[in-house]
Formats: sequence, C-alpha cells, structure tokens
Amino acid sequence: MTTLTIMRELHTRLKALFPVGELTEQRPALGFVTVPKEHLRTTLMHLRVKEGFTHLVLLTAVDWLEEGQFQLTYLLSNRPLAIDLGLRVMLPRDAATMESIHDVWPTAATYQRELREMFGIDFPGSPRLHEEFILEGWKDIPPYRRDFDTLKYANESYSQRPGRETHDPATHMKQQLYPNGR
Amino acid sequence: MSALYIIAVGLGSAFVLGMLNERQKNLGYVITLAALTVMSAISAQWLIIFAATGAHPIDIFTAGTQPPFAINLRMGVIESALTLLISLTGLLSAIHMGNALVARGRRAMAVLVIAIMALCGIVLTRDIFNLFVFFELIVIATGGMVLLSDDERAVSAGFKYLIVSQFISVLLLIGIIFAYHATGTLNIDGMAEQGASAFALAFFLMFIAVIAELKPFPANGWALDIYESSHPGFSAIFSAATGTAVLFAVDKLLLIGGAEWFPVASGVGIVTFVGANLLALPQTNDRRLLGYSSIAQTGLILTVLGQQDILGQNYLFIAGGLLLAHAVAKAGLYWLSDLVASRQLTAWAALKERPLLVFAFVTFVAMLCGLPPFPGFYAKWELAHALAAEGRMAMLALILFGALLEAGYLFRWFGYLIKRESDEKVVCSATQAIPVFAAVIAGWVLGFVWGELSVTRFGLNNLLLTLPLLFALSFLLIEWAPAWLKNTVAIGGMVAFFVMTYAEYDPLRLIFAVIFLIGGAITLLASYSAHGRRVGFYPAAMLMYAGMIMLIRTTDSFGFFAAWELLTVGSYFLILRGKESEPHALSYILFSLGGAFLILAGFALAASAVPPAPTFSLANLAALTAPVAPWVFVLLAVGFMTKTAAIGVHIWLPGAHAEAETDVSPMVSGILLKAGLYGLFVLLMAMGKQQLFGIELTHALLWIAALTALLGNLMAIFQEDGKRLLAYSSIGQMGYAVFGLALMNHLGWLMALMFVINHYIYKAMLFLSVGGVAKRTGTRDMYKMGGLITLMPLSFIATLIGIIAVSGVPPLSGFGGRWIFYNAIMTSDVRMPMVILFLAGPIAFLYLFRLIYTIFLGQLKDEFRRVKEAPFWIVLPQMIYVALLMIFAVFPGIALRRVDEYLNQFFPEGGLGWSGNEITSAYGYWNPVSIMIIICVIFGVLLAWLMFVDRKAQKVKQFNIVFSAEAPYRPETTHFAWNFFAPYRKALGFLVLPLATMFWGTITGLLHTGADIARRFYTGNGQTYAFHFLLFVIVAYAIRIGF
Amino acid sequence: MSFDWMKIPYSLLTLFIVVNYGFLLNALIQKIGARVGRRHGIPIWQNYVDMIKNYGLRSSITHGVMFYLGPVFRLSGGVGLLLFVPTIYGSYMFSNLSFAGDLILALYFVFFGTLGMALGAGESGHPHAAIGITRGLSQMTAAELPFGLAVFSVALQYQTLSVTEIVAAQQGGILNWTLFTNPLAVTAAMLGFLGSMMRPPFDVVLAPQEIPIGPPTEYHSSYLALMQTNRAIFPVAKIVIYMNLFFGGADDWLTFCFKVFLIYLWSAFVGVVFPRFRVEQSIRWFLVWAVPLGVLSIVVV
Amino acid sequence: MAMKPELMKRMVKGPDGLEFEVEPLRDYYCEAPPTVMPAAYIKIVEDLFNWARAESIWILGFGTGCGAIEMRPLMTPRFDAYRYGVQWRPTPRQANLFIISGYLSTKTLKRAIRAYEQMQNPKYVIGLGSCTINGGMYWDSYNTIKRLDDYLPVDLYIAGCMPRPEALLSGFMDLKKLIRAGKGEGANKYVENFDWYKANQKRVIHDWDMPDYNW
Repeated sequence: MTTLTIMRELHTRLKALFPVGELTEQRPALGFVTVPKEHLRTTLMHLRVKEGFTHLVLLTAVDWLEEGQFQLTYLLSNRPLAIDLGLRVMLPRDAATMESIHDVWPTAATYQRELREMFGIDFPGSPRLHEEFILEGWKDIPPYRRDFDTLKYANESYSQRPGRETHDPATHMKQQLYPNGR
Repeated sequence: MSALYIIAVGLGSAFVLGMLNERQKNLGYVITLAALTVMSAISAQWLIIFAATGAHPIDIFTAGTQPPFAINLRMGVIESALTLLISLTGLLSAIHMGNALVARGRRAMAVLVIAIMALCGIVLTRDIFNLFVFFELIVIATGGMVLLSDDERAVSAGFKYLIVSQFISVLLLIGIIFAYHATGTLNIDGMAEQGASAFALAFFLMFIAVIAELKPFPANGWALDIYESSHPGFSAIFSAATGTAVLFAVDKLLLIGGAEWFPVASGVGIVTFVGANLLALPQTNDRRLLGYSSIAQTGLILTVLGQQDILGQNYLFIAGGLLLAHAVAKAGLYWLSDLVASRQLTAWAALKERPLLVFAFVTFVAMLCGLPPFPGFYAKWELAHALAAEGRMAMLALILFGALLEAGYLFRWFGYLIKRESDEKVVCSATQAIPVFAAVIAGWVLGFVWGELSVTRFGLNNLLLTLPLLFALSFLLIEWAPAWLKNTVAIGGMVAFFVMTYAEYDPLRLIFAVIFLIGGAITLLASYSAHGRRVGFYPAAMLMYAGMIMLIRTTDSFGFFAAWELLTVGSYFLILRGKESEPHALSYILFSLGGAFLILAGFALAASAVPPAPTFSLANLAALTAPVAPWVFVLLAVGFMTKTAAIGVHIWLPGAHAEAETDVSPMVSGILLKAGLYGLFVLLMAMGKQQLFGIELTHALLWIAALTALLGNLMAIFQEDGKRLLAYSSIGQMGYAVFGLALMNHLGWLMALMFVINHYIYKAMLFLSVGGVAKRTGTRDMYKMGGLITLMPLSFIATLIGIIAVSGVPPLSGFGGRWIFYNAIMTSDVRMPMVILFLAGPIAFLYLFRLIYTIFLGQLKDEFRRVKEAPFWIVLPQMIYVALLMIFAVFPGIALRRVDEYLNQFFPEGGLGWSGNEITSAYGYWNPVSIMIIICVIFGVLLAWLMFVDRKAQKVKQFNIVFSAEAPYRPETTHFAWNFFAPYRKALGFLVLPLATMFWGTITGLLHTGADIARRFYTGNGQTYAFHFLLFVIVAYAIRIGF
Repeated sequence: MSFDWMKIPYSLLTLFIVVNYGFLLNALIQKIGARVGRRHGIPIWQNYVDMIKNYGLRSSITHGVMFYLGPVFRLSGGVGLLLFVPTIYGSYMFSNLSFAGDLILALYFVFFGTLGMALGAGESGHPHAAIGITRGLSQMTAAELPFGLAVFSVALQYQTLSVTEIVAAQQGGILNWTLFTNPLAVTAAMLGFLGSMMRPPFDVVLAPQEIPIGPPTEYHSSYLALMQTNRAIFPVAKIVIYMNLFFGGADDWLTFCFKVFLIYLWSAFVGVVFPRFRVEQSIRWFLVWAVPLGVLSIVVV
Repeated sequence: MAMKPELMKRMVKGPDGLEFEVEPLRDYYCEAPPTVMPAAYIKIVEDLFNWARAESIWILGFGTGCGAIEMRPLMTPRFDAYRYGVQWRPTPRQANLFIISGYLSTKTLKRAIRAYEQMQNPKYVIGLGSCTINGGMYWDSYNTIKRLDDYLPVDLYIAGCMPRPEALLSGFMDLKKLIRAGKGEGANKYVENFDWYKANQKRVIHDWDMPDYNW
C-alpha cells in the first residue's frame, strides 16, 4: 500500500467521523485537512489515540489579512508510518482565541506562547502564556501580524545610517555581472 | 521498745480502725499516721542502737515458748533497717495519699497498716510458718489495696492477683508441711542447721513460692496490673516495701537452702532482670513501666542474693545498696506519678515547669541506673569486681546488659520529660511533695552513707566529699540566681581550682587540666550571652567539668570510673538542653553508659589479676599479664573509644554535638572528647602493646583510628548542617589523635597531644563561630546562608583562622601537628593504615572550604541583609582562641617542650630537639617563628604591591558578576552551596553508607521486636497467668531437681 | 642552617631567575602544544606582554576583602613554596629559606595558595567559581594521594625529611636517582603530578567552555597579573620538589632548567594527547592506577 | 516599564522577625557611575602599556550573530591568530576586545551592553559585517539595531557580509595600530558620552531592567 493510499484511507476514515474538509496532498507523506475550530480537539485526540499520530511536530499560524482570518496549523506525525498530517483551523482575526492543547502535548504550551506574542492569538489556560517569549518589552501590535508595518517601525525606532542604498538583488547582480546589459 | 510492738501497734491500730465509725475518717487517718509513725520510730530506734553500738541481734519469743507455739522474731541491724524502710514507705505513702486515703475510708487505712505490719513481720520473723501467715496477710492486704482503687481495671487486677497468690500460698504451705515433717522444727535457723538436702522437694516448693512473690519474669503477668491500677501510693508500697520484705524472705530461705540453691536464685534473678527490662522498653504507660522496672530491680537483687557465696562480707553492702536505691527511687517515682495527670510517659513533660520536681526525677533515675554518687553505684562497682574476681564474666555481662536496657528506657523517659510539650498542669500539695522530697533527701543521704561505708570498707572514695563534685552540686543551691552570676561563680571556681592545684600535675596531665579548667572557663565566657536564670545548665556543666577534673586527678581505678560516670551524666544533661536533641542525647547516654560498663568490666577484670581489689592504682595496669591483660586492654580501649567516637560507635556524636546549644557544642566537642583521649593515654601509658590472638592490639587501634579519620572526614563533606559538619570533622580529628597514640612512639604521642590542644582551640572556636551565625540566622543549613562576611566579620575571621589551622596549612598551628605526624610515622613499622590517613588529609580541605564558603562567602540572601554580628560574649572567646592559636602556632614549645621531656620516660628514643626556635627530629626540622615571619613578609610585600597597582578598585555588589551576560535571578539560585560536592559523592559516596547507623538501628529494632513478641504472652487473662506461673514452677523444678 | 641577611638578596635572585624561566617555560610549553596542533603558537615573550597589559589595565573592581586577598594568597603560596625548598643542590646562594622547614613544610604550603585563592574566588559570589573550586578540591584529594605516598616512600628510603639530604643521597651517578632506586614511588608521583598541573585530562577545574573559567572567572587586571606571575613560579617550584625528590636535584642552573623542562614536558605531553576527564572519573583514575603503585612503593621500600 | 518580578522591591522578614525592604537594583547592584580613567602619568609608561595592549588582545568569546562562525577558523592552523597575541577569554572581566559579530537584535544588545560594561578599561569594540554598520540585510527588521556606534563606542568596523577570517586578521592589525597610537580610548569615550549612549540604548531597549552601568 502506498503512502498516498494510506493517507487517503485515513482521510476517508476521518471524514466519516468528523466534519473535516478535503485533503490537500502536499506530498505523498504530507497532507493537510481543515477542521472546524470546535472539532479540533476531538480530531487531535482521535488521531493521537487511534491513528498513531503521537507527535506534535509544530503549531504555527498564518495571517490571512485579506480574509480576516488566522490559520492555525497543527502538524502531526505518525512515526511508524512516516506520514505527517496537518490540521488547519481557521479563526476570525478579530476574535483570535483558540482552545489550548497543552494538556495533550505539553510542548504545545511553548508554541502557544510564541503565537500569543507574535500574532496575538489567545490560548486561555495555557501555562506561562503571558510571559515574554522572544521579545522583551514589546509594546506595539504583535509583529507577525501583517498589518504591522515593519519598515515604518524600524524607521521610527532605529536611526538608519545615512547614505544607504537599496538594490533589488536580481537586477543589481545582473548589472554587476553583465554591465553591458546583455 | 521491743520490736514486737511493731506488730502489736500494727494489729492494734488496725483493730481500732475497724471499730471506728465510717464517718470518723479523719480520726482514722490520724490513727493510721500515728501507728505508722510509731512503727517507724521503733525501727529507727533499733537501727540507731545497732548502728551505734554494734550490738548483736535480739531474738524475741512470744509467749516464752519455742516455735511453733510461739512467734520467733529477730531484730538486728538489717532487720531494723528494712523495717524502717518499710514502715517509712508506708508512712510517707499515707502522707502522700492524704485525702485519697481518707476518701477510701477506714478499711483502706486498716489494710495499709496491716500490709506494713505484715511486711515488717516477714522481715522480723525467724519462723517459717509465721512467714506463711504474714504472706497471707500481705496477699489479703494487697488485694484489698488494689480492690479499693477507683481504677476500673482494679477489680480484674486484684482478682488475678488473688488467684495466683493463692496458688503460691498453697505451694508454700505444702512445702512448709513437708519441711516440718522432715525437720521437726519450724524455726528457720533450726532448719538451716539440718540443711535443705534432706527435704529438697519441700524446700523447692517453699523457695519457689517465695520467689514467685517477687513476680519473676516471665511468670509475672498477674502482678503487673496491680502496679498500674492501684493508687500510686499503694504501688510505692508494693514496689519498695513488698519487694524489700520478700527479698529478705528469700534471703532467709537461702539460709536454709544453702549454697546449692544460690544458682537458682541467680538464674531466676538474672532472667528476671534482663527480661523485665526488655519488656519495659516498649512500655508507654508510666506506672506499668515502673512495675516492670521494679520487677527487674528485684531480679537484680535476687541475683545478688544468689551470688552471696562469692560476695562474702560485702554481700550486705551490695545487696543493701541496690535494694535501698531501688526502694527509695521507685517509691519516689510512684509518688511523683501521682502528680502527673495522664499515664503516657510523654505526659511527664508537665513536670518540667517545676525544677525541683525535675531534680527529684533526676535523682531517682540516677539512683535506679546506679550512677554516682548513689548507693547503687558503689554496689555495682563492688558487684562487678566480685563477679570478675571469680571469673563470672557472663553473669557480669548480663547484669551490665540489663542495666543498659534499664538506662535506655529511663533516660528516654527523662528525655520526654525535658523535651516534650504538655498542656497539663502539675498540682502538687505539700503532703504530696513531702514524701517525694523525703525520698530525694534519703537518696542523697544514702549516697553519702554508702560513700562513707565504701571508704571504711574498701578504701574507696566518698564522692560526695570531693571538692569538684561538691562545687558542681552547690550550683543546685544557687539555681535561683541569674545566669551571669552563676557563670561568674563557675568561671571563678574553675580558675581558682586550677590555680590551687596546677603544681600537682605532671606535664601531660597539666595539658589536660589547662584544657578542662582554663579552656572550660574560656568557653564559659560565651555563656554570658544567655539571659534569664538558665535553670539546669550550671549544675550539668559543672558536673561535667567536675568529672573531667576528677578524671585527671585520680590515680586509682575507682576514682577514674566514678569521674567517668559523672562527666558522662553531666554532659548528657548539657546535650539534652538542645532544642532538637532528645534522640541524640539518648543515643549519647546509651553509648556512653555502654562504654562505661565496658570500662567497669575492664577494671573489674584487671582488679581480679592485680590486687588489691576493689580499687587499684591505674599504674598497676602495667603489671597485668596475658591472658587477662589483652582483654582488659580491649574492654578499656573500646570503652574510651565510645567517647572519642571511633568509627562504629560514632553515631551518637553528630547529633549530640550539632543539636547542643551554641555554647554547649564547644564544651562537648572541644573539651569533652578529650576525656576519651585521656583515658586512652592512661591505658597506653600503663599497658603499652598487647596481643590478642596474635593481633597486635595497637595495630588494630591504628586501623580503627585511620578509618575513623577517613570516614569522619568523608561524612563531614556531605553535611548541609554546619554544626553537623563540624561534628563529623571532630570524629575525623579524633581519629588522627587516636592514630598518634596507637603509633606507640614518642612523636606519635606528642602528635596526639598536639591534636588535643589544637582540636580544643579550633573546634571550640569554630563551633562558637558557626553557632553564633546559626543563632543570628536562625538556621544551621549552610546553603541557606552565604555572603555573611561583611555582616559578621569577626566570626569570619575566627572561622578563617580555624579552617587554616584545621587543614594543617602553615603557618598556623595545625601544621605542627602534621609535621610531627610525618616524623612519627617514619619510625612506625605498620604502614598500611597510613595510606588511609593520607587520603583523609586532603579531604579535610573539602569540608573546611565548604564551611567557610557557604556561610560567609558567596551570595547574601534577602532575609539576612540586616543580620548583626554574633553577640559580644560569643565573639569574645573566639577572639581569645584566635590569639591562642597564633601564639601556639609560633611558640608550640610553650606547651610541648615539657611534655616532650615527660614522654621520655615512656619512649626514651625519638624525642624532639629544641634549639632556639628550631625544632628538630631525627628526620627533619621546623622553625615555626621563621615560617611565620617569612610568610608574613612575603604576604605583606605582595599585598602592598597589589594595593599600589590596584589602588582604584571599585567596590561592587553581589550581583555585579559576569553571568554569561545575563543577570542573576535571585541570591538563592546564584549561591552554589547545596550538595556542594556532588561529583565526590558520585566517586566515593559508597564509602559513607550509614552502615554503623543501620547496625545499631537493627540492634535496637531487634530488642524492641523481641520485647513486643514477649508482650504477647501477657494476654491480660488471669488463667493464662496462672498457667504461666505453673509452667515457671515446672521449668524451675526441671532445671533444679532434674526430671 | 639558620638565617642571615644575605639570604634575602640571594632568595630574590632565585625568585628572579625562576620567574623569568617560568614565563618562558610556560610559553614554550604552550608553543609545543600549538605545534602538535600544527599551529605556530604564541610568541615566546607573549606571557610578559600579557602580564604588562594586565598591570596596564586602568580600571578594576573588587568584591570584597577576601576577593582582594585571594591573588595575594596565591602568589605568596607560589613564592613561599619556591623559597622553602633549596633550588640548587650544594649551593649556599640558592638554598633559599629552606632553614625554616623541611619537606613537610613545602608539601603543606602548597595548599596555602590554593586555599586563599579558593576563598578569594568564593567571595566573588560567582557560582562558576564555586563549582570550579569544588571540582578542583575534589580532584586534588585524589591527585595528592599518590604523591603523598611517594614522598613518604622516599622519606622512608632515605630516612630523612630534609630535601637537601634526600638530594645528597642521590648524588654519584644517574643510577642513584630515586627514579632508579625506587621506580614505583616515582611512577606513582609522576601520575599524581599530572593531576596537579591543570592540564588535560585533569583540567575540568577551569573548563573554559563549560564553567567559564572556574575559580578565576571574576579576576582581572592586576589580580590576574599576580596570578599569572604565580602561574610562572608555582609549576616550577612544584617541579623543583619533584626534581629534588626523584631526579637527583640540580647542581647548577643549566641542569635545573633542563630537568624542570623535561618534567614539565611530561604533563604537556599527556595533556595534548588526552581529552578531559570528569571529576569522578579522574578521582577513580587516580585511585585505580596511581594509588596502588604508591601503596606498593611504601610496602616494598 | 515592566519590571521583572525578581527585581521589584519586596518586603522581607529577617530571622529576628523584623521586616524590612529589599530593593534589588539598589541592594544587589553597584550604582556608582563609571569614571574616565586617565592614561598613565608618564608618557613612556603609557606607551609601554599601549604596546602591550596592542600585542595582547584578548577577545571576549561572545558570538552575537552569524559572524561568530567566522572567528572559529582564526584558532585553527590555517589562520592561527595566536601568533599575533590574539587570544579568546571566556569572561568579560579578562577580555579587552568585544567583537560584535553580525546583526544585533535589541534583545542581544542588552546582553552586549552588560558584557561590554563588565570589561575593564581600556576596551575595544569591533563591528563585524554590514549588519553592524547599517543593518545590512536586516535594515527593515523590527528587532535589530541598525548602527552599532549609536550604542557602543566602536573602534573599528570590518565590512562584508560576512567578512572572511583574513579580513578579521587584517582588522586586528589595524586595531593594533590604533591602540599603539593611543587612539583606542573607546572606554573613556563611552564614559564621556555616557548619557547619550544610555539614551540611545534605552530608546530601543524597552524593558530596561538593570542599573545604568553594569560593573
């Protein structure tokens, strides 16, 4: 049985149980499905207990500013079968709160701390959630939100050395290497 | 007035009491008291007559005929003393009970008077049938006293008692009938003339019946409840008076039975002594414990009765001493128990608010344990010598073992009394107090009498007439004074005594005398820091010092042993004063008493070979030859080494020294440990090398000492508690000193002396310094401290000087010890133990550094930021010690030169050369003055240079450290102190498994388990007890007469 | 032997020679180590430059009195150790201050600097300093043992504790050296020597990558300069003892330099070959490999 | 300004039962300001010292950015910086030269300031790579500083992204010349312009939780 069929069968089984979305096949051994926010925990537990996805590889977020949504990605791994499955959860940007899963995977607490700091997504109940993680003394809006203007912030906060030129790397190198314009 | 009146008054008053109206209680009480007073007066009168004139005993025949038609009474010195004891016990019990007796009414009073009368009768009668009659009277009276108790268990207790007693009476009566049939007389002396062999079975029955009245172990379940359930005033009579009378009855029977029955008495006695003491161990009820203890004590005296063939004329002295000590103490304890509301041993803590009652308790416990200066002590000494002289070492061992068990539970009890908490109030009326203090006074008077007797009979010493002990005891009289006054008196007394006597010491003893007296006085300076009256401290401390100074002043074995016991007891009381020291003080006293008993056995054994027993000049130990000599050596050496805490018997030390009070730790560590070393000095000076089974005993000592040094040091480095660390360090240092002694050469001994001096100075200093810090910070855990150097600079300086000296680094005085050590081992023919000692040396650095670093260096904690320097009076002696240490470092000759010459008489070879400031040996040389100057000059020059080039250094604070570019979180997490030598534990931690602790723990565990198993036979069922008794009779019969 | 005033300039002369030799020797050994790693290594005078620079630093801090005294203790220990032992055999000039005491004095004075330095570093309050000290002291207890046993063995062999007499007994040919008359003791001592030189595999005390850099973490400027001076003197002073006890001493400065260099090289040689032991490993190593030899040397001598 | 809990004032109860206040920043840290350290009074002595300082450069082993990887080869046989008297020391107390090896985030800047201030006068700073000069490829990053000399007195920049070890060696040679010429006075410059430096530092470090000068 190929990895892809395993993945598809898994998806079929999941679909029978939970209102999950379609399978995005990134690679044969890596797929993503979207899960409604309220079904995430049961799906995670099911994958962990019944399907052998015992390892939380990472928990990360994407800011879909235009859609007004954050996408959380819980990437799980089934070690014996060597397949990874990512669960996507979409949150509204203006009410960015998600259930914490630190009780399932204690490592999740660290990811959640980071997401709280960098995206401003809240995970009520997660340990040490409001302690500083990477940033020290940050006062602005979370810097990984796409509505945070990093250049403006840098110009306001740091004094730039005058005389600095900025080049587009591709055109600059082209000019450097082929000054004749070939 | 004739002794007959004792009986007559008793019977008469009982009769009158019976005639009284129920409501005339007070009149009855008056009559009772009057009767008992008259009985006591008659006995006292006779005692005075006999004691003053030495008159012969008087025989009284009632009705002018011979027995059995008349009662034959005899009044002699013993009889008068015993009847006095009995009737006084009765009188005092009656006074003590007072209202309780009145409440019980005239019947109780009549029963009491009858009991006392009958007991006196047993003592007085010379007629075997009368013996039976009086026994019956006692049984009935006792039963009455028990049944009249308001305790709910009293009925069953009295019933059980009556059942078995009747059993006994039947046996006795049958025996008497057969004996009369065989001899045709009922007179005891008449029977004695014919010998018991003619009517062995009849005699057996009589004898076993009387012995059974003593409630021998294990056939005594029926009798224990009566101690527990009757009024303690009655229990006092059961214990003190009944026991006395019955023992005398046994003595009379033994007159008939002759020597062949002695072993039976001894056997039953010793089994009872050990067994009852064992059973007393797990008891938690005070009166039951006292009951067991009473049975044990009667067992001991029964043993003595059985040994009368070898005791000769000392028989009465020994048996009497033990008996009186037992009777007085036990009666006193029962009376005391009436003042305590609850029956748990721990409830006695209520007494601690009353120093006088505590003193009474101490007196009684000391009497029971046979501690000096009470009669039991002299008796025990004589008994041990008599037994050893006849080679009855097994019996001696059993007696000492039983005595140790007894000391175990009694001192545990005393620990409860002093250290536990109780909410109960002690109510003590005058009538209750009078008997108790009468017993206390009697105890001390008897101690004096026995001391005087020991002087006249054996040429021993009356301890109560020795100046140091009197000085120590005089502090009891000024307990009301404030502590500073008593402290001044104590210091003055010690210094004055030294000034008075210093010319009498030879150089070796002078060193010990200086440490004990002057050193003790310096240490006492720290006691000025205490406030209030400090009740109990000064008698205890002075008792210890008295013992120590008596130890070095005495020349004979008795004085030595007495001094040893005194210093042990004194130091025990001192150690017990510590806050958490209850279990440690107990383990201290048990190990010390165990050691003392070994010493007693050793002296007794030695005395059997070098007359004159019972005391001999210690120098005569030299005259001992094999096979006795090596055993004496072993017994004495092990005894002394319990005090120096050699490995294996060291487990008492850390707790005892660490938990003691701030100013007590330096005394018990810096000074007290030297007593053990002095003992070893005395032993080795007299006996030298001895061989046992081909093993050179001093070589064995070398090994023990080396292991002690190594393991003491190793254990020290793993301690978190500063005072415990110092305590373990003391174990190691004592290992060095014993090692020096065991080397058996000139320099080895000199090194031991060097350690004696050094260890006194620096350990007293370090204990004071660490104790001062602990006092200020409220903890002894070193990792909780840190960075105290700026807040407690003087304590730091003392510790710094102390650790440099301990480590042996030049130029301080520890180096001298090490230098002599290396020179001493050059001539020794044993080399392997030195390897161990070489390893032990550097390990000292580990714990020393830990001590000073974790307390004074490193990070200061939040809560200690406002800590002040230790109190002035604790710092002052430390500074004196610093000065002493410096002086001794530069001029060791002050102390050592004369000792060096003195040692020439033991080892003419291998002394040191003293030319100017240079000290030379056969191998090397050493110039302390030059060393000090050179090091100071180099250090000074370099310091000046650094101060020149680094004159602008900015003083920073504790978190201004490079912390991998981070900031320290808190001082607690920055101070690296806990589990300081973790890698060392990984490498060598297996060496410090608490094997010795486990060993001793297993032994005490086994004893307790054994006692618990034995306890299961005591079902509380009267039939079972009757069966026990029957079994006892059968077994005794089988053993004695044969199947 | 006793004191006279001429001893002072003579001792200072010894000190001067040894300091310079020590600086150069340290650099040379470092260069040898570098060459083993195929590097060029530091210039031979680098240690002088470092020392001058450290004295030349303009600022310094102090954590307290003991911190200040630590380096003084350290250097006093080195200087004292050197001066308590006669450097050149048979020379009155270079017998230094050995009249003050014999071999035992030198043996115990070794700890003077160690202890003082440990206290000074302790007052800095830096946990790395304390950790380094626990490691150093722990290791020292095991490393000093074979040396102590060997010293005892040698003292028994020659029946003296005087360094001069021990050297005297080894005169008259190379075969009279303790190295050949008591090889067990010398082997034990030379194994112990490795542990006292702060070189691999026994340098876990400093462990620059792990507890940077152990006891001297907080020391700098002139404190460090004093300690560097001690680092020049102390190994030489220590090696002088080894040389006198085991390798026949030295009659003149040339022999002295040569023997000291060779003995020093032994630890450098081992150091460049082996990686680092943990503390408990080195304790076990000494107890298993070196101590039995020392015990044997005591038994058979 | 969010103070870390361990640095906040706290009431503490001593063993004698008395309560008192502990203010960590005051009680646990030296508050003295730094001072300008004058050169040796005698010129020739100062020259000797400057020569020694130049010939004995002890680097603080603190890799702040990706350039740290370029320093390791200097210890290897190929480059062997030891020949020039350059050594690495693990503690700032003993080091003289602080190499900021690449981008410096504001978080690292705090540590760099601490480490720099713990070094002893005279001390030198080399900025390695373009990130220290003008932010380099992190010019628009929200958390890296753009100009090192705003925060620490830089003696020398070595340009490049990243400069190779040879460039570092060359930089050391230039630094030596500066020192020998008596121009390596960055420490005193830092003290003289202390307020300016501190203002710059505090502008980017929002949770300033240490004393103004880390002794």
